[in-house]
Amino acid sequence: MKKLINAPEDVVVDALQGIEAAHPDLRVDHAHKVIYRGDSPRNGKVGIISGGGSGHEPLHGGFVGLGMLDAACAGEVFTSPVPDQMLAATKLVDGGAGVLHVVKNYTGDVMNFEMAAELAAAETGTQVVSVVTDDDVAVQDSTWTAGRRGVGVTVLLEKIAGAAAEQGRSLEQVADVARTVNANGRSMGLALTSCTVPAAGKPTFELGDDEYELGVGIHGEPGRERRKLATAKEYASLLVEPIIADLPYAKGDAVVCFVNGLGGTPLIELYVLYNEVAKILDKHGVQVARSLVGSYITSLDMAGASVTLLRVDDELMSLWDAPVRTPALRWGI
Amino acid sequence: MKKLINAPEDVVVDALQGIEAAHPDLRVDHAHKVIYRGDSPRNGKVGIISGGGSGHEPLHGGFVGLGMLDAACAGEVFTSPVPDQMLAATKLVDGGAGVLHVVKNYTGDVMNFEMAAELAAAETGTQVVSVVTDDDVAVQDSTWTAGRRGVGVTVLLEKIAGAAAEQGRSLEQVADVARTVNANGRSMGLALTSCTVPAAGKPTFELGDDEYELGVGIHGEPGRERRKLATAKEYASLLVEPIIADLPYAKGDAVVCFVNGLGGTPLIELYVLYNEVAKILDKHGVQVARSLVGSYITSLDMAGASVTLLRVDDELMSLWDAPVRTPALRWGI
Amino acid sequence: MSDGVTRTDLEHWLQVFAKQVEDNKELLTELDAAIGDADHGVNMDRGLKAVLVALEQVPQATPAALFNKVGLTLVSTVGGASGPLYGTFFLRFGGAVGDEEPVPATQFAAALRAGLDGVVARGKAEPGDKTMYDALAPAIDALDAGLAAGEVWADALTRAVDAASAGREATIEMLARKGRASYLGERSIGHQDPGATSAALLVASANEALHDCA
Amino acid sequence: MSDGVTRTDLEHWLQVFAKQVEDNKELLTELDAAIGDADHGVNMDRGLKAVLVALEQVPQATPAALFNKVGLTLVSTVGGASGPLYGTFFLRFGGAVGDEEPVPATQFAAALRAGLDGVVARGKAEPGDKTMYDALAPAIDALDAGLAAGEVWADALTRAVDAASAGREATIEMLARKGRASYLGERSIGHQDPGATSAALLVASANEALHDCA
Ligand SMILES: Nc1ncnc2c1ncn2[C@@H]1O[C@H](COP(=O)(O)OP(=O)(O)O)[C@@H](O)[C@H]1O
Ligand SMILES: Nc1ncnc2c1ncn2[C@@H]1O[C@H](COP(=O)(O)OP(=O)(O)O)[C@@H](O)[C@H]1O
Ligand SMILES: [Mg+2]
Ligand SMILES: [Mg+2]
Ligand SMILES: [Mg+2]
Ligand SMILES: [Mg+2]
Repeated sequence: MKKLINAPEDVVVDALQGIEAAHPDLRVDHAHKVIYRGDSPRNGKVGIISGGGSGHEPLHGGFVGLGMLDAACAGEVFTSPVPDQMLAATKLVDGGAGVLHVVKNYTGDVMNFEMAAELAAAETGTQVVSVVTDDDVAVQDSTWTAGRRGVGVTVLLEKIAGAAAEQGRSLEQVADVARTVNANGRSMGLALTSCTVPAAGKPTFELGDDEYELGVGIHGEPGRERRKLATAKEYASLLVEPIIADLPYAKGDAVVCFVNGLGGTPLIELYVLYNEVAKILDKHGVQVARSLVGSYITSLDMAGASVTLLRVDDELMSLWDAPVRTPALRWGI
Repeated sequence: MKKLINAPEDVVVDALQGIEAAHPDLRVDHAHKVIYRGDSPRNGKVGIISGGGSGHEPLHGGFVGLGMLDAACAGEVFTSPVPDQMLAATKLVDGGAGVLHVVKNYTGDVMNFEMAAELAAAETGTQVVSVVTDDDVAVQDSTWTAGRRGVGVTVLLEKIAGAAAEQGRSLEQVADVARTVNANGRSMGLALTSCTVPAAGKPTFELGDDEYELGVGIHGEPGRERRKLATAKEYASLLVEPIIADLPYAKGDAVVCFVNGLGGTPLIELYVLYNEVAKILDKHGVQVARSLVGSYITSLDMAGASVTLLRVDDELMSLWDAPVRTPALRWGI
Repeated sequence: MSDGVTRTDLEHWLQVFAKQVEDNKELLTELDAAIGDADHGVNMDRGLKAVLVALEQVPQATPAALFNKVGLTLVSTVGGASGPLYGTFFLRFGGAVGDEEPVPATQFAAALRAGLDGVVARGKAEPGDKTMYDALAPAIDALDAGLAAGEVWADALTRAVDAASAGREATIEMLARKGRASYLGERSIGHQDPGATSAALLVASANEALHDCA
Repeated sequence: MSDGVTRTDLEHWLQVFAKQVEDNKELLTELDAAIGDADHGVNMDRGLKAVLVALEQVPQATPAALFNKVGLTLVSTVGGASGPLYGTFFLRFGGAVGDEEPVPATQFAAALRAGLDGVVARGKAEPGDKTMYDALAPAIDALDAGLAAGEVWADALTRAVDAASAGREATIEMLARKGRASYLGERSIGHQDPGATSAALLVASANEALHDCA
């Protein structure tokens, strides 16, 4: 296993120290593995926290800062954080206006955040609302199963809800914005290679030299199907068409188009893919209002990419454009 | 070869289209493969262009924008662009105050930029000054050889010189700032895996499962030596100590500390490495004034990282902090 | 043969479970790699190592307090899906096991049932969803049935182990409808569920540690 | 046997060179992978393909104009180190070859020498630096020596080919002091220089195309 780490069991602890050292605006509660804004809590502002397994950086810690998250809880690699962490984060950012929990839809995350919310209600009486993201169209949507995974939309939601909270909106309003984002966003990804979980020491799944996995999850969960390698044009089509058909996105819709690298794929390839994605959207008459190209929600060293579309109106767009100052997303300030 | 591309020969063309589609502030001269600011030329402002082989994204195209580069020339993958490209870029950004060429020290880049400057002088009379970056301490410095490679410092130089130009300084002043940055910056990198050049279709070099290459170049040029895999702590030491000894950086020096991923290494590992780098600097009494952690000068899909230190005074630091708005670096605006 | 499960026995059960999880860490992780995210072994091992440490901190605890501590420790250290589920299992087990020791066989069985109900309350699993439930539930059913039929404790426990193993094996052919494996749909068929595998270890370690207790 | 190199011969030379580079594209790239950045074959092939296209655009050009076009084309399409170097080689060659055809043998040789001087002016290579110079220079020396000694053109050309090959082989043991391979220091020893290899092809293709020309 080739990684710039000390020991598998220290990866998260070491990375948190690195984040703290690199970003003076942020603080880290090492006991609880919580990254939070140095100016927390902000009086009267709705706090927004998120969290999940590590290995998806910059998600979530890299999105802590003005106009986005107030705190992020880092679980072990690919393992949901535990309720104590979310409870600690909730307390740290509680400015009296309530706290929004942004939860990606995985059984573990949902249950751990749920327990944290129960604890927060019991211990401090903090008002907590949870919004769950479940945007991955690779997974069949069904109330009989765990439902769709939360992936790329999470990034966009954290930005947009963060802007709403920064404007001083109420917890219910911020949660509404967050739900609107989730309802209007869809994603799908593919993997050219597996990732390697440090503690496992070897690739999570085997993939032939001439194969890729379509519809992969950000934890290396197998996807819809395994196929023979193709071109960026074909990859784009296999990702975008199901997304468009799912919501569905219609001619004239304005979207944020987010082409995301999974950790081991360099930017030049993301631009090649973005180009193909943009052509398909153009063909459908879907208008790209804003774009984001880069590795923002990753799966360790996995090579591959995902596409996320978010339908936006003027309101969402102005929240998207609002100032943000975090390690991974920054503009307007 | 697993890449999100259409065909090896189309990578650069396709990526340029993607960049153009994703970034409305930028324009692309496709015939010359030049990315430039939509508001070029800026009257009375010194133009700054750079360029080099593709495969190092976001360098250089991702650094085009307010407060940084005016234009970037994209060569074929790992191959210096040709003089026609730099000539075209020079003309596009010439606002009457002269044009700075930022050149990484590789024989091909130096010669092609040299020919471009000759052509610019002959054809348009534009005043061109070239500044060459040569910060890679992995290479022995000698006037008998091609000299040191230009690597990480190039990113910092483009930011800082870009700020100086944005302030309206003269060509000589901007070039002076650029030379100061190069003189005060040093870098070194290591590769855990080779990169794969699309046209070659297979890894540039072979590396055992238990080996890494210390002192590697950003084109997969072999480094100082091949060693057995170690820990992030040891990697940090093997990168930072030679850098510190080389300038040398002294107790009390303030630096920009830049930990850079080579394309296939995810952010979590860069933070682990940053943490170890910061500890070593602390031990030496070198003070981190600013930090930058991410993949900014890459080598296609190579796994690995480089460390760059730049000694800064108040002047350089305020130029570093000045507003910048490019696809890959943005703050203050 | 004694007349109930003592505190020492209960601790022994947890120690054996911790050991079995440690020994099967790779297996659990590999099963999870196939239909999940390759962390179940690591998760459980981390949690049970923390439980062993926690046990030393509460030398005087009653059975109820002991399992409350175990549950909280698992909730606080495992994470993922299995953390809240096993955590809730032991919290509810502790709530039902009482403060007295030794714990009579029937009360021990009732505590297991309470734990299982907790798992269902937390995770909403139904029979055949291909989860830890599918190993735990048949085992507890078997134990209850055995005790109800007047079998001796050791025999009833052995039945429970067999039922857990059979339940674990049965997950192979199931189509996952809960947890991460559910994303796979049809492709989850043919793989043994990691949580059912660790749950079978929990039952097997009860048998190993408590066989001669009650 | 004719009395000089015609325009058709000159074009033929470039065509043969383009063909040889195409045939050796992988070899050149592999040599460059070992001590450089794995693009020399691709670079040269791209450039020479462009040259073939360019040739068709200047059907009436004099030898001087022809090679000026070739040089500019290489400068504009190859990039890297070899682009300016081969480009300058042909630009200078064109500057010395004159407007008349057929080109007499001695003038052809003088043009090669001018090209070589251009390579040195541009790249500052010295003998033994492990570059294209180390194949080109011995070849041109040999050609000059042969012609000076009164050898027939074909024999002098054959000598040049042998000298280029020997020069190319000699680069194996050299320590690189120019170009990308210089970063390797001692570790560059033992590897054949890609640029010297393509330069030997240039000489070999001259022999193949022009053997019976002058
Ligand atoms: N809703 C649920 N109810 C009961 N058990 C579940 C549920 N979801 C998942 N599980 C169990 O959890 C196991 C996976 O645990 P683990 O790998 O530790 O968590 P994660 O899936 O979060 O990585 C599955 O094999 C399954 O037995
Ligand atoms: N300064 C120089 N003078 C002469 N030849 C050189 C010089 N530098 C490099 N070369 C030649 O160029 C070759 C490499 O060309 P190429 O791979 O196309 O360019 P790059 O090194 O820019 O990738 C080397 O093998 C060497 O023969
Ligand atoms: Mg997990
Ligand atoms: Mg090159
Ligand atoms: Mg798991
Ligand atoms: Mg090369």
